[in-house]
Amino acid sequence: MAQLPGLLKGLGITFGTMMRTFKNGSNTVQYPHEKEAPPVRARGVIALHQDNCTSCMLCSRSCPDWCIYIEAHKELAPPRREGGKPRQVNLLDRFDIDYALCMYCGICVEVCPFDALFWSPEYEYSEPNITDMLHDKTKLSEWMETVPEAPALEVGADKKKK
Amino acid sequence: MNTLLGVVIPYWGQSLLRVLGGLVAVLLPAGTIVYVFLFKMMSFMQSRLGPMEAGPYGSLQLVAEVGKWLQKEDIQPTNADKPVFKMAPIIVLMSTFLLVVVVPFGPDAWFTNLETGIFYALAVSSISVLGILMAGWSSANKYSLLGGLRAAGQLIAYELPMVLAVMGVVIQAGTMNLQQIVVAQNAGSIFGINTFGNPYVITQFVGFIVFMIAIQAELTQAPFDMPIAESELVSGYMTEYSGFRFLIFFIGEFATAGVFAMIASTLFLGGWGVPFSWFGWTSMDSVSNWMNIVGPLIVFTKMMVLTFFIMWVRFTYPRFREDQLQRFAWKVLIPVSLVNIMLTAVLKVMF
Amino acid sequence: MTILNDPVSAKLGSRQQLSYIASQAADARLNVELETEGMTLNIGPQHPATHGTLRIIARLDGEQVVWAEPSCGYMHRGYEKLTEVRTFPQVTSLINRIDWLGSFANEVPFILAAEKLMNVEAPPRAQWIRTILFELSRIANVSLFLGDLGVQMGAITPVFLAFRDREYVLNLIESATGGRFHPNFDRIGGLKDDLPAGWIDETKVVMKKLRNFCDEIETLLFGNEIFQSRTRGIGVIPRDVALQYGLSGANLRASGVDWDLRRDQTIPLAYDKVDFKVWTHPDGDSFARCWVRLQETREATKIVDQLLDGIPSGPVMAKVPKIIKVPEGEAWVSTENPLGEMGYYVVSRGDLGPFRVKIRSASFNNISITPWLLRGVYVPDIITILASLYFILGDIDR
Amino acid sequence: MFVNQFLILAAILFCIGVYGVIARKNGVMVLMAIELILNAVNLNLIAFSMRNGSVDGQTFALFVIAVAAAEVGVGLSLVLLIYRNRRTISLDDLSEMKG
Amino acid sequence: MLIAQNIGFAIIAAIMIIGAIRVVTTSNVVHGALWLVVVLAGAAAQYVLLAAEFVAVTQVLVYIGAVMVLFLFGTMLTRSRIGRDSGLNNTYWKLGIPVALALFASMAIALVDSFGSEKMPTDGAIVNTQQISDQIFGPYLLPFWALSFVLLAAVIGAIVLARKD
Repeated sequence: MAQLPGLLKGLGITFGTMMRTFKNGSNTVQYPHEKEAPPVRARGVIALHQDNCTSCMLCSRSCPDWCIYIEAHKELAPPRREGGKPRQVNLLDRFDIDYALCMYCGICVEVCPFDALFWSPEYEYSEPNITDMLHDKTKLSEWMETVPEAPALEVGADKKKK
Repeated sequence: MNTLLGVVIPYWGQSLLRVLGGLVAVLLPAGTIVYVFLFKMMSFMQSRLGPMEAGPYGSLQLVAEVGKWLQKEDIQPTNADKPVFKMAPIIVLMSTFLLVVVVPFGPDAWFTNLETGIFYALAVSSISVLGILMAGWSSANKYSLLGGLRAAGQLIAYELPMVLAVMGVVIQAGTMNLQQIVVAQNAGSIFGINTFGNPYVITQFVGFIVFMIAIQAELTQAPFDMPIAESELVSGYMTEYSGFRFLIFFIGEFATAGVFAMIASTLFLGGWGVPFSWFGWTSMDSVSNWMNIVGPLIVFTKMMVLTFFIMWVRFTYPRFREDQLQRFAWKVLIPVSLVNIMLTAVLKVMF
Repeated sequence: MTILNDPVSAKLGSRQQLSYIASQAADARLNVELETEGMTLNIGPQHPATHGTLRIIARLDGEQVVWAEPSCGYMHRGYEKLTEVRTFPQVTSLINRIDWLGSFANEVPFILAAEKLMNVEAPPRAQWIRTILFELSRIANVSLFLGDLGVQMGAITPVFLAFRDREYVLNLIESATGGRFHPNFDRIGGLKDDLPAGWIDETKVVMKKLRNFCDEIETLLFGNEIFQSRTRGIGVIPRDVALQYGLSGANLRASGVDWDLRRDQTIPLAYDKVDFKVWTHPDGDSFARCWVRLQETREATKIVDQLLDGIPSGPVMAKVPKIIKVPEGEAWVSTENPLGEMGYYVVSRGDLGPFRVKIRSASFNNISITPWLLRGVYVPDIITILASLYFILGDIDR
Repeated sequence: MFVNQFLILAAILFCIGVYGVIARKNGVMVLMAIELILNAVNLNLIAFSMRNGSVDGQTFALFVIAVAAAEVGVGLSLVLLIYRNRRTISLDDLSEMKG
Repeated sequence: MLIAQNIGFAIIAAIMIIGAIRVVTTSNVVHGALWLVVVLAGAAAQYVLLAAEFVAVTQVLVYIGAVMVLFLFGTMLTRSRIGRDSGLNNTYWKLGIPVALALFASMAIALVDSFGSEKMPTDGAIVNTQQISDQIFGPYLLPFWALSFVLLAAVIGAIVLARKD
């Protein structure tokens, strides 16, 4: 084998790959028909858990390219306990993420102090029109269904988190 | 070719058959090569599947591609020399059509049976150089001009080893007529063993290798694809072409590959014939009529085998540099084929 | 003197004027020595050989280059300026995009510089994982180079093999960090998260595949006589020239300079815990550069394997305040990135973000040698030399 | 087919070639006109070969083709040399007898 | 069949004459070369009409495949521009017309006078390639050798002339 000229060995490599593809199938998937599952941590789309959001604007401010738009107003809500004072809550009017601008850095998810934002590995939401890439709060809430459980950690990891 | 399978065909019918046959003989190999090798084999060698959507296993992809190219705008650069620019692809494709004319497909299935068949083939194959030079010059693009000049230098340089490689076959067969070369191979014998006839790939192995290398270069396939090197010259002389004219270049490239492979199979692998001893034939006249139907299939099969090697090499190797290519032609291929001719001539005289 | 009084050159700015004068001088030399008319060929800004928008102005005589100059800046995104209006966590997400193929490796020196300013050190487990991801991004980067090398020379298959096996590495990076290309995983004081379960075993399998890929590429490309004839003796950079032009990384080591920041400096990464060989090659030609990179990819898989075996347990994040304010000061940290030495000079005024960041990226310095290197070569060799120098456009035009 | 139809065609080509040699200044164009003349001669040779039923005409035509190829090779290299030295291939500018 | 041949001759001859005139009148060198290709191809076709198959193929191989490619190569190397090129003609180019016409008139008179309406033999022996080779390697061996030396000298001369040093 070592004496063979490199030209012939190279031909062997391509032929071998061809035979392997014949036998074991290709390394690619035929996308619309079969799909590869992205890893659990994959940053596909940001899901919004509306109830947790206090419209504190931290995410909006920490976004490196300012693609999160939040508008809210204050309202009095019935007290939690019987006879308590009515609570003042922030009600979200608008929570938009412009995915045409988003660069999927994940800083917003990380800074959110109330666990209102989550990553979902969903990736099939491209639109022919760039203005449709602006997801409003109902659409962002719909993504919540696709948010997976956080994966178990590798051996030796520090268990306590946050 | 007045009668085909016992049916008398009038002159106009013969002409029509010839034109249709020529179209089939050029376009069918081109389409098959593109689908089987360019789409599928290349993909498998790169561990992917290639086109799968259009038709079963992507078999109609070719139709889609042709449709796409036909729809595209036919862009002509402002500074281009328009008539020359338009003529160039046609001349390249014309060379292919002129080339297929001499390939025999069966005892009676041929377009013309020229006495100087292989000489004619070598002559018309050089016409495509003109088309390429025209394309390179008229595009008003430096990359195109460089590509055209490279192509011309390369094609001229590799025509010589090709001619010299063919010479060995011509000496051994004693004729330039392709039909007779086929008969000589299938009716012949090697050292008295006539089970396999005498395909010249065995006795002219050096010539066969030189011829295959030379047609690889004539077709500007890797590792000799400097004229259209996409990473250097951005497809060279084809840079400015789009739409239908690019399609013609594209068809020309693969059709020429097929036709050259047919010629190579005729010269070295016995062409349309099977060894005559299998069926007890002795000469051209005793060949059965059904070879006219089976013959084209045999040529086609041999053509596919040879194009497989051409494409396999194309998908595997990186390309030479221009001066290395010239050095390879002049210092390796031409001396080797000259020695081959000398040996063949000496052996021919001895035996 | 006629050149300096040329009316055309007078209208141009000083920098263009210089290159105009140089090109005129080249013309004059060309006409005197070779007695033929030259031709200016612009390779790029849109050209497959420059993998991005780099423009190489080459004056040719026939197919021989008489004078060549890279003209960069077509993709300049102003990262140094952008960092001045971002906070430290935001900066990491930006500098991912400098060398987009080995993006995790971009974050490390910046974070290390910030940590140096803050006097924080990441816990050992974080350092090990950082090193593993660093080497993984090196593999992801260089394996693409190995495939792309073939494409630049006309072989179309290696690049698909490279993409096939690089995919495994990218999947690993994605499953650990969440981002395939732009991990944004490094934080001041450690890492964003720990590795997911099963990652180590998976990585070991992938490293085996990658070594197999290296063998394949070695047979398919490096053993190929055509490839060798295209690269051996082409674009030779002698040792002293390489040092003078400030080359770094594999380009420098291929010229015989045994210099690797992974080994030669003490930074809080786990390189001192593993045993690896720094590959050098005495030739300094294109083949040497490619060969050194191939060996480095192999070596990187071995480094990853060793690190995976000895990964310590513990937290991945040191104790740092939630809102990071980096104290006043200046720090310079550079690491051995896939492309060469990449360093950040961070100046902080005690704000949320840096006051000034100077980025020393490897490619920008590496292509500075092209005018010297390309003189006298043939047009096809420009391509092989550029491919073997290996630059990423984002790394040149930051 | 008359014999004359070929001969007169050859004569027309010959005369066009002569006109080209006289009228053209560009060296390459003059070479092309000479090619026209040579082809006219070849056509005559072949026509006579057929008329006389002998092979000699064709043999000579082959010789002429070979010589023409040699002539073009030398002629074009001359033109290239002149172009390289003088930046022009106009034959009128070459009247001076020193290099 | 003879009618077909005559029609073929007429068409090809017309194309050849137009092509030849364009060669000497066009204002672009590359166009001139391409028109010359048309004339040469027409000549090859005429050879086929005259039953000289081998010469026709040689014409295509040598002239179109080699000589014209050389011409185009040379003109492209001397950077001929796309578009009209001034200064291709001499100042006294008009002188060529009467000269050519006079030459043609004298030749035509001589030809008509000597051959009149003589016809080509229709049953003449078809010359095959073997006969040509027998001629070349038989009685014409010495000219063939001389020609080989001419070609060799031309090759060496061309190389000597084109070399830079």
